[in-house]
Amino acid sequence: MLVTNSPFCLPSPVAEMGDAKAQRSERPKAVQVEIHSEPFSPWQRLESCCDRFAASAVFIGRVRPESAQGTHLDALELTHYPGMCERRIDEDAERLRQLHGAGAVLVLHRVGRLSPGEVIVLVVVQADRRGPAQRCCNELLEVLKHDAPFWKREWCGDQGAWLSGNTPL
Amino acid sequence: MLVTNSPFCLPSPVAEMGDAKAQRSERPKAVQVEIHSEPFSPWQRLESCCDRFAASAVFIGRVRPESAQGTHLDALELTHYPGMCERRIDEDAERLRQLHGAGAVLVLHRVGRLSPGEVIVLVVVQADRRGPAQRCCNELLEVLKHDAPFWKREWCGDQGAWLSGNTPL
Amino acid sequence: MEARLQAVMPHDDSGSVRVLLFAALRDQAGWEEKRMPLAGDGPQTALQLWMALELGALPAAVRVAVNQQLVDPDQQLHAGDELAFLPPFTGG
Amino acid sequence: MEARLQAVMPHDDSGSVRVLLFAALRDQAGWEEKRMPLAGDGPQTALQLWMALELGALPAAVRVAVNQQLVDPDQQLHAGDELAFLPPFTGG
Repeated sequence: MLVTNSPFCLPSPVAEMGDAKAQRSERPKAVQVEIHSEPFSPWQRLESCCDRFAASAVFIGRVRPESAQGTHLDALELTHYPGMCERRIDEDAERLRQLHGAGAVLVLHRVGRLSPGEVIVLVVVQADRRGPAQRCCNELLEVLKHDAPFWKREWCGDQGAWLSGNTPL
Repeated sequence: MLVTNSPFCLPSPVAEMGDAKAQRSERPKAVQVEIHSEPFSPWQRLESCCDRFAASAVFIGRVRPESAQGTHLDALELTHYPGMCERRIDEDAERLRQLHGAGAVLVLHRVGRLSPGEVIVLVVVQADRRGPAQRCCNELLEVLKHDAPFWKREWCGDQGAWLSGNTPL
Repeated sequence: MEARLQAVMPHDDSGSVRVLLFAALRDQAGWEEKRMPLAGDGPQTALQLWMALELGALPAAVRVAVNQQLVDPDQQLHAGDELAFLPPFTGG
Repeated sequence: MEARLQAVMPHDDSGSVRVLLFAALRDQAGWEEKRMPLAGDGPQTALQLWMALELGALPAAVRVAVNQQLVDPDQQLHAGDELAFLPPFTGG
């Protein structure tokens, strides 16, 4: 899902007054999920829309230079279940956002063939306090690891091997 | 302390081979602490030196639009104890880096007069896995809140009030 | 009316399900998508349909989704369902 | 040699400490830095020096640093020390 209108740049609820609370349920969801098949710059993406809340917790995951077995890695291939993947992340992100009282969530995840060092995942959670931002960001990353239908295959030369599990915390 | 040569961009220990381990104790510390009296762009700062480790946990704190009492805020003044402040952060960051097995730590903290929305603090922790990066980043932020000699004063018009404590987690 | 239209459509799915495989399962089977008929004689579960694919026993770690929702392998299928077999997720 | 040089320097600190105040303490006292002599008759602690500043009782929340290290208020002072009184930190 590539959300074209961005609800990520909502003004801080703290900065609003009066009847804003009553209208909140009518607003667009403050969750934005994007699956990218091409490289993206996490910093440029962040610069444009991460400045309205007092606290921002960010996680960036990159391709390791070696395989799970410790050997040289040429590339990491990422595939997903289109539709189900985006919807699961979206639902889980909104659930965690409400659970932790966070303000806005952005998730960018790569698919396709990635080289070592390339960004796989970017998670940004904005909130009015650091605790909700950090906790929501950490838990959302676990959701991406364990509950979203993505699969990684490590390539060395013409040998590809699907990973059977995630790296431990 | 403005560290001019950047040990933050060290290559990942994982990506190195052989005798690199033996040399590690002779290298510059992988901790960088900067106190800035002028605004900085966290994203531009990050773009240039945050791409060698698989996991990066980032926290950005900004000035709230209102005071601790919920009233309008014109500006936030930050002062510090020069020398002691930098050294305490540096020592705590290195201690936490080693404790969690993180790779590199960057701390940027503002002093001076800040407007609502301006960045107060940027913490970046890079590691080979997400857990160490996240835990070290979270704990380092608590250190900055509770153990580093910074003081905040809230300004509304010509009325200034020193804060007596931190926002809760 | 709807039933009559379906009856004359070339790709009638009134008695079949769409089956999707991912990652290692896809390589193992040599295909990623297949339309499978539902058995005419009574209810059929996701697990029963897997057995009809003749890919061996369903690995314990493989999860089942029907219409993009995770379900128990004993979930009963209906005509037109999208059935997916999902190896352990390794994203993030 | 060193002692002789110090003896003729205009800002001799051989018998004094440098005292720093921060934040609200600074506003309250109306100064941020002061050189205070050490009493000639025996050891003097940080707390004793605070009392000599005549700023009232040392607030319980105020921490004491000597030479930029946090110490107990009963820490004994030495000539040339940098003594700082620190209100609760509110950074980050």
